[in-house]
Amino acid sequence: MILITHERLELEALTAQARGPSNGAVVTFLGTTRDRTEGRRVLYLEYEAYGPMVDNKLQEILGEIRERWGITDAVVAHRIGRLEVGEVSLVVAVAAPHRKEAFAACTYIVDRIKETVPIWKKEVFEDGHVWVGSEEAGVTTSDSGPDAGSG
Amino acid sequence: MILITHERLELEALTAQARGPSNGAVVTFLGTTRDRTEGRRVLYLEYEAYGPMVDNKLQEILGEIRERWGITDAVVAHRIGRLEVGEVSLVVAVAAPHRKEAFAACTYIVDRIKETVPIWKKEVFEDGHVWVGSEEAGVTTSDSGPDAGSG
Amino acid sequence: MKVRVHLFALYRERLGCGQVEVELPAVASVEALLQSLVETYPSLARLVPNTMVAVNQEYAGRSDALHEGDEVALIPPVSGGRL
Amino acid sequence: MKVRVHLFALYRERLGCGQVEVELPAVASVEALLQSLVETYPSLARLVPNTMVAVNQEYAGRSDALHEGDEVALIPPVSGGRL
Repeated sequence: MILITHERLELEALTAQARGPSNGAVVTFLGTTRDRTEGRRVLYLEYEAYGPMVDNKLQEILGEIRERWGITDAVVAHRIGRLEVGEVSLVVAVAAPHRKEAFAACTYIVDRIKETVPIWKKEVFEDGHVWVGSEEAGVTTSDSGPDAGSG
Repeated sequence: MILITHERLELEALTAQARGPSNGAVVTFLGTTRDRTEGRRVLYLEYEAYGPMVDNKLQEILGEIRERWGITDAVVAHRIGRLEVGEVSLVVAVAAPHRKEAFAACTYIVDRIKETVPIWKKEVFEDGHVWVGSEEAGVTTSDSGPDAGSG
Repeated sequence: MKVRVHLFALYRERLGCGQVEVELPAVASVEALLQSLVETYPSLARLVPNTMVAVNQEYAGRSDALHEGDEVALIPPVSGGRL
Repeated sequence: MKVRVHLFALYRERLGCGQVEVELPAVASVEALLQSLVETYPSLARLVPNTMVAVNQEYAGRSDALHEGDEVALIPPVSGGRL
């Protein structure tokens, strides 16, 4: 299941979507928004997605874990729009009969999301903002030219 | 945090215990009870723990991830007593600044729990029961002597 | 021919707009489109070397040909290095 | 000396009881305790080779010495092989 939403991500409900009676293991990943980046205090965040392509890429990734591990019980949910510090931006939940595959597939999905899914995060500070690629990057991938500041 | 309880394990609440504003990643593991073992339908399950030693061993394991990854934000909760099929027996939640450590430490905790923590599971079938070591084992580690049946 | 170019994140802010239409010669590559964009919007010049380009929602190479009506998107780097 | 032995899971069911007190010579090892238990409860004989033993809540070796008042536990195998 794939979900791109402005609403709050509910871990329990999303994980329930992935669980099934023949699965003994569920591994989840939560990406949460941090309060600081390189010592600067973050006021809030904004996520922007290239919607249709995000869907395509996530479907591809779910196809890959089906192929590699035979896993069909997986949920990927990404929140977009404005998020407060500490809120959850990404939930990945993978269920499998045994834990080894569940851990491997969940790690794989998160890695692939970071590599190929077009979603960007804006960190807003008191004195400006930066665009970074992912909720964990912590590195300013934008330059800091004169027109990049105070949004 | 360590919790051994007869009550239902609440994923959202337990995960919240591990999260913090400086953590960007939370990885959780859920062990759930399956409906079949080697084709036999499971009616329900019972978990039994050697309580004080479980506590000691889990504290040791949390000490190990603190040592290895500097991670202090981790929760381990194990349910004991009677569980219905599909219910959650184990929740491990690990929060870290970045996802790599969170995945590594969560995998490590679950592996170590299976190796060293004295908790046993009884799978009850229509025509008997078996004791197995862990909720994922799926292998009867007890023998099937004449006095091992129908509990 | 005309192609529509979607802009996100930093690019959208730089150009003040989420999409632009670009007029190109009948035979044109992704690279030609980028050059045309940089001429029109010089503030993109420093960013373009690290940009990925998607054509009809698939990542494309710089030498790939474009076609009338293609949906192009400039993809700023998605992920930082420090994970 | 006396030691208290905790029994879990299959062992508890076999003996019909969660703990037993065992009288041992003043100098005795874990191995000696296991032999004494098997004599009293022959149904344990086949299980004991795969049993771990904890003394005062720490895993112990077969040759470790026991002491008056020790809390011993027989630990059936915790985990199956197929993960």
